[in-house]
Amino acid sequence: MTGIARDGEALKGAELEGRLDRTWRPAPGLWGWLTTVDHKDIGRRYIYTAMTFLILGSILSVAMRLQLARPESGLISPARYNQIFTMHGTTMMFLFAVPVMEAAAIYVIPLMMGTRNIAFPRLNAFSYWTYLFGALLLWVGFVLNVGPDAGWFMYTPLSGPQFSPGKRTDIWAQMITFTEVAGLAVAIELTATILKFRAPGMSLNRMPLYAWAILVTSIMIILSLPAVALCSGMLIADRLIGTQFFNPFEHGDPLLWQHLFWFFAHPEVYIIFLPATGFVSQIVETFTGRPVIAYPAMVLAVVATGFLSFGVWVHHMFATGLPRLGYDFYTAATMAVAIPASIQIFCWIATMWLGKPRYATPFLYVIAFIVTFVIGGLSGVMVASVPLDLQFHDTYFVVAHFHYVLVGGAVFPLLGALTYWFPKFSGRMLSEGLGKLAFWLIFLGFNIAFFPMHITGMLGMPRRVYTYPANMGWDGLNMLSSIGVGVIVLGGLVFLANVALTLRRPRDAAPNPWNAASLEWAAASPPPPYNFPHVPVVRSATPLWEQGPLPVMTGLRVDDRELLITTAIDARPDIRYPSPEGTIWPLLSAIALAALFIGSIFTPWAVVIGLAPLGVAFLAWFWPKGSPTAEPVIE
Amino acid sequence: MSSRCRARLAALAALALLSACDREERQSRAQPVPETLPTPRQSILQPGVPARTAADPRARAYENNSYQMSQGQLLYQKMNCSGCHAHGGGGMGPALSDAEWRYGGSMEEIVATIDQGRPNGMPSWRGKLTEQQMWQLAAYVRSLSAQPRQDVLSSRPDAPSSTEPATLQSRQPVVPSSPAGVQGTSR
Amino acid sequence: MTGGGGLQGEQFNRLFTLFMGITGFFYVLVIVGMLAGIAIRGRAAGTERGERLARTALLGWIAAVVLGLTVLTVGSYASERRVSAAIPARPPLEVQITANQWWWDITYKNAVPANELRTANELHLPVGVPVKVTLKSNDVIHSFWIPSLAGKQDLIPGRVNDLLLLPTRTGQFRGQCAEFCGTQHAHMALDVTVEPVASFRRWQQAQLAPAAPPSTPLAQAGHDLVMSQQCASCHAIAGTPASARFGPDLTHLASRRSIAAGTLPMTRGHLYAWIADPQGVKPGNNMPYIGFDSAKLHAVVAYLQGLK
Amino acid sequence: MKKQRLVAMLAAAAALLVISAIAIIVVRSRAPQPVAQAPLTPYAGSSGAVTARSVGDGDDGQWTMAAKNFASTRFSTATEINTANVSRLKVAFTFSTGVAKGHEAAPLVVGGTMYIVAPFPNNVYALDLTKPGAPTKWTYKPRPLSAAQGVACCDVVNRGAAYANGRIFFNTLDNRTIALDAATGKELWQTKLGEINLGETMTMAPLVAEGKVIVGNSGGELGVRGWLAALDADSGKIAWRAYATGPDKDVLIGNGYHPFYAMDRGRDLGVTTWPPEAWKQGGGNAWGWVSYDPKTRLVFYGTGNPGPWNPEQRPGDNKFTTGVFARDIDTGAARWYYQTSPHDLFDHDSVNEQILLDMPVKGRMREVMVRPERNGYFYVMDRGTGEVLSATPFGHVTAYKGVDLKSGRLIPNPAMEPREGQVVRGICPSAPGMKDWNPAAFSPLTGLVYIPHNNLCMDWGSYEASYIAGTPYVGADVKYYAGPGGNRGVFTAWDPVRGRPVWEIKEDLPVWSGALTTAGGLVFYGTMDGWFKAVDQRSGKLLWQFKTGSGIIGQPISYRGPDGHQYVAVLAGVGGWPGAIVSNNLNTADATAANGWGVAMADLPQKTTAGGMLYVFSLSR
Repeated sequence: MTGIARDGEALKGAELEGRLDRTWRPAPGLWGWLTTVDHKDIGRRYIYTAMTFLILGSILSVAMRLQLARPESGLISPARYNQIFTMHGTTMMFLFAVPVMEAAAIYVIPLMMGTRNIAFPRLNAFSYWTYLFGALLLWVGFVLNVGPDAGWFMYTPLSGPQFSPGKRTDIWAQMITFTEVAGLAVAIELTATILKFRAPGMSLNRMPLYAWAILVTSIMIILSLPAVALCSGMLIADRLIGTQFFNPFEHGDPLLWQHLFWFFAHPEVYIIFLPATGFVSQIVETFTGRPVIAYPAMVLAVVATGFLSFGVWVHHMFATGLPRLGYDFYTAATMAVAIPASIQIFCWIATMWLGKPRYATPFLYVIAFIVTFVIGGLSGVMVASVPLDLQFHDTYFVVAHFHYVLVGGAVFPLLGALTYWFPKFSGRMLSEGLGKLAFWLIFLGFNIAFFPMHITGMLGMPRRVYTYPANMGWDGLNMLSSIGVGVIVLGGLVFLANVALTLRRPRDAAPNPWNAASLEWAAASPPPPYNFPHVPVVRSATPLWEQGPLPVMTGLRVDDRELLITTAIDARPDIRYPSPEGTIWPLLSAIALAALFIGSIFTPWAVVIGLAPLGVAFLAWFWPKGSPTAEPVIE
Repeated sequence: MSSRCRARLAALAALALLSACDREERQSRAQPVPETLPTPRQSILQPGVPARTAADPRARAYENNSYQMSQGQLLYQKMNCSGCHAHGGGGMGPALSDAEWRYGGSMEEIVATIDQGRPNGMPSWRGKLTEQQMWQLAAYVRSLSAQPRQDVLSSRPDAPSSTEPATLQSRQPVVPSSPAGVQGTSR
Repeated sequence: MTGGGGLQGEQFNRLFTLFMGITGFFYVLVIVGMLAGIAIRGRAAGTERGERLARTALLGWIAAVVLGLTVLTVGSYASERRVSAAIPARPPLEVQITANQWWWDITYKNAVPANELRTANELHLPVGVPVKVTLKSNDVIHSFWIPSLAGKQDLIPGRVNDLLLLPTRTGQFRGQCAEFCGTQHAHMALDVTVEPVASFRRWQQAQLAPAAPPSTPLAQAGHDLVMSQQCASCHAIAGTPASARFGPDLTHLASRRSIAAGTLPMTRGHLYAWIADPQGVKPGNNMPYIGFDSAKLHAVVAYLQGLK
Repeated sequence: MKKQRLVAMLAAAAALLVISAIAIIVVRSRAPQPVAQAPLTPYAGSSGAVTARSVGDGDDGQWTMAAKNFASTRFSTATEINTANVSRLKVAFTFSTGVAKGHEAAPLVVGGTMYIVAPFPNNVYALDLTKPGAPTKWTYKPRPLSAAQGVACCDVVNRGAAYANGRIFFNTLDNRTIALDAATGKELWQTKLGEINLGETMTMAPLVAEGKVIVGNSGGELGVRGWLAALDADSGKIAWRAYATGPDKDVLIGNGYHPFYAMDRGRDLGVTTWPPEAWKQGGGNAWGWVSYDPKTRLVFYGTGNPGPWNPEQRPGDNKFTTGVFARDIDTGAARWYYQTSPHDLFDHDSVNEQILLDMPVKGRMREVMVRPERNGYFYVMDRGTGEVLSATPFGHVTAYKGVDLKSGRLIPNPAMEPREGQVVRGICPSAPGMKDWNPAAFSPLTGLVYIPHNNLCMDWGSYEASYIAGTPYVGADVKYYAGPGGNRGVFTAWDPVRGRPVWEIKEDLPVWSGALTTAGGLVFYGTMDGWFKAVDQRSGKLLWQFKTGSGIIGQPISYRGPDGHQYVAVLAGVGGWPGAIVSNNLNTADATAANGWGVAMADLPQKTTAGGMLYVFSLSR
């Protein structure tokens, strides 16, 4: 075995780190930037991009609130407003919320699992580029006045060829295809990473709750995205080549779209929400100084939520005239979702009781999460009831409801998590003062903006209107909502300023500044390209709170990229597995794919012609390199 | 190049792009051109000679705008055009989806035909449709014979398809049968 | 709260109160529990007893949540069943509503077809009489919703839905499209009048009559314009040659409360505004700019105002 | 036995020859009247039905009205051309009309002159049969308005003229009825009866009886209110006009109105069975055939489809569309009415010919009319009362479940009822019906009715139609295609007494021509690809066929020429509703072209070309 260097007693400390750094560091300069397959680089990039779309989506919401601040306002034309609200929903759901949750996981999960890179790192790079091109397609289209304008839910036949002429909807539908490819790729990587790349000893019952949340989320993505892939594909076929999937005359069915879309889009809400519960669990654990109680109940709650989320999509369709017995089932199923959610809420609160809470900014976000998310959850219970939903459906009550669920339930934990992991990302601690100021502005602004919407909705104001008549009792409440959005924007600016100011300071964060228990805090802040000099070994659910130094395992190659694969349940060392080098082919493949997808908006022949460059790029990417295959662990 | 200069250039490029992409705009008001028809009111048609009418700037604007074309599609059905011309195949009126144009196939000529009517039965729609509607219709009529840019067209309306019926029975040639079993002529 | 004008509205109010009570209770429980947990810092921290207590409490909590949800689910079912039990499946009055981008086409069905009444954008209902609203769409999906009467039902092309209503209180209400239906979704409203049976019958009789003939020379000129110009290509006026169905029926236009599906109140000035510049008032709608000069505009408005 | 029969027939033929020779002489001096004759001797195995005895079979020398006689039998008593010698049939002469549209007319032959009405522009030609090659005697050009072509729903056809008292009566596409002097072609009078700007046209062949010219209008696809009018044959003044919709006084319903079924009774049904005002655009046009019974002085005719096609726009029975009227010829007052398709769902007009027969029904001879109806049922009705004696499908029907003889109502199949916004598939028969206008013929020799008809099904998608005067008012996109078996046309010999087919010939294309029966035991018909065929009345055996220059949709006739020999004549010239694919040069890529014929007729342009030509045949000598 000459020429093969492995870490161990003979090779440790600075020399090991130097050699590992040479092996794992991406190529320097622009080339390295384009070819990197490091999960941290890609995760960071993903987060930046997704946060950029959060900002863009928020700008759109400001535009909408300006228009809606006064009745019969002529600020924005209806055609433009319809584009704006469509872009807001689409950007927030497809370009921000789901990607950012995946992005955080791409960054954190390999660290938390104690491994050196994510599974399928080239696929990971490919996924990012695909996501980026899809997002750019949508936004360039919007800037060029070909933004979609039929709502982010794109109900047929409004989105069909007759009522949405031009390429607006095609751009939307192809953007979906891009994000589907990206999302499925990440879900597969994360599932594989969590199941096979865990540190030795991290059996499933010692896995952090965040990892559980991501595992369930990833499986949900794998199960639900094909539904939207199917329906957006059918929509494109209807629009481009004149198929009749959604033409009611030819026995196509507009409701088919709704079934397929919501079969994806309802789980999507949980795809956004479950990682957020993972954030909350990690933050609660760290800032109460004890593990979340009733670990099995928490895990079961996460799994149950994932499971139930596939049985509730029809509650978006209570007004479509489906059979009443079916409605009863979906009412019951939707009500049942409240049970696992309430279990999690209880466990977090009980953990606060049993622990010693510290009021750092991340913890404040958790408190805000509980205060707001529970409102959203309970209004969700209301809209599960058919008689109540038939009054609330498509009104501002529902707007309030899902913003409480998605902002309260996902964005607040996300902001908390960003603050929490910021030292890990950047090696610097965010300012607590500015952080708390931003928190209070966002929290108060959010409630000022969205709580009145419950009332406007109950007063009869429908959603998705570009304006509304005066004297309906909606004027003042709408003005209040608009003011609230202004306050949120202020808070957002403070948050950004905090980040900007912090990034100007030198790196000073310790590896584990919050005294957290999970493995990512065992790596340096920010982590080196190889994450850990030695593979850590885990003996409990809170490895960093154990006495003594973190036990490690040695024997991985340092002269070549090698990972340790462990068994799926008990995480016993199984095989050593080569991890690929950086390469340009994922980027080139993504470019070829983008050319195919974008070309297909204009002519179906693009699908045929575009296959050739894509095939070449894939061939180059997958060409066997003759590198050593996985070998079993000998020790 | 100074950064300011670069920014200006970028802004210019962006403006150029923006102006190029109005063809999906839902322009509910008519084009900002005086609303006059492109041809003299009396017909200048001559048998066998394609009528040359003055080019109208609106022709391209309407033909390249997918919204205007879809409004034309709506009017085509609502104004009963499809009653005579079917979905381009024709019936009481001539086919519109072939390459033959009795009275000219340019946007301007089609608008003139809609406006003035034609002697063999095409009624005059002057005063029944606005000029904007005639332009929209003309754009759609031209799309029936796939003349405008393909990316402006819609693939199909939400209507009964005009393609071959799904329930079409066998298309095998049928030989006339005679119950006595005799085929052909007895000469 | 705008519900309460009809049976569903009353049921809605009752059910909503139940939901508010139970969900409010749980919300207070959560918030108080959390604040207490924060305020009473680490009182039970680290003790075995605390852990055991918490696990027991978790079971109690689950039981309470399940109980609460069960009450709500059953309450919800019961409310629905009560509504369906109170309204016969084939009520005496049937109204067919066909949605178009962006207006409502309304037909009161009748066993004698000659007594079928067709109007647009204004719905009159007799109080205390169950009504079956049959819902169809000519283009995209719309949703029929009168907040005060509660209940919402989509109008889906290719399908026929229905909604049973029982108005219990007289009054004037506003209905509107609740499903995003394109450019002018915001301006697709429906004026609803719930009135005593007698006055409903009077309204019905008046609406069944053909349009009033023009009474002044100016109105006569307007009538001639409406019949000979673009108007008659899209609209129907009973008793005149205008019989097209692309736009709303105008037979008793002036008797309605608003113009263009609730966009403008029905006044002389608004009629001028609407006909002179429909795309300025309701951009993107299908009513074209005709370009009447002021004399013609006067005449047309004079005629339309006579269509009581 | 055989010999005896031959002798008898020869004797009869000789007698007929003498009679007709006398008739010809008479004709030259004064107008011929249908002569009631003793019925011919039927074949053994005849169904037992005979031509209405109050009308009789008429003479064989001439052809004075499109349907040959008031009973509409289209039976020529001439026997020179028969099953034995028909194979020697050769072209005697031809004549081009110079029009490339559909030629649906029957030529008329009176006193050695043949009269032809061509399609738009409706020129009338008189051909002198006494001279070799039949040169033109005179030509009359009515010069109808060009715009009329734009409102003719199904090609600019004309179904023929009528002759009486030395006059030729015919209709122009632009709604004029014109009377010409048969001898000189001089116009005697013309009466304008309708308005093309409202979509109205006239295509039907008039019927002249008792000094009245009976005419009706077309335009059911344009929301034209239908009517039947009687004009004074001498002056052209309108004697009466009976509308198909509206109040009773417009429909000429009074005290004498006694419909057989309760569903057709009531006050102002022409108003109350329609949504408000809809009857004004309600259709019900009498564009088809009229029969007349001199004994009861009743005119029989059917009314067309209600407008628009989309049935959901016109809830109610839509009286008095798609039904049969019996009216008093003097006053127009309705005697009875029977609605074949109440609340018509599929454009199943009721305008087809009524053949007046006397035939045994349940062992009793009854005076009946038989109607091979567009909706697929062969109706046998008592022509005195309007009672339906039987209604039997004569092809593949999925659209209906039958006719309830108790209430008289046609029972629609709920699965096939059109719904706005959704295509209904597999409706048989299609909108052109099991049989369209193209008339059947009756042979008293066999007692059978020979029906040229379709075997078509359709997909139907309806949507709300908007009425704009002078434009189509349909509200449905339809597509036709061949029914079971794949053949689009059928030629059926139908036994009206037993209610079953005796034989049928499957034709690839729809059979859109009329039929002709002769006493020679033959039945003639043409196909849309231009074959003119003679088959044996008893067996359906094809005995002779000839390929004409264009598809045949006209009505064949037979006459005895001035030379004493029998001739058979037919106009070739493809067109009409399905043939418009060729005559209007339509694009068959669109299945809905020509209101649904696009794909169904996609092969027609390869099989025939347009062009109007008269073909006259006689035995080669």
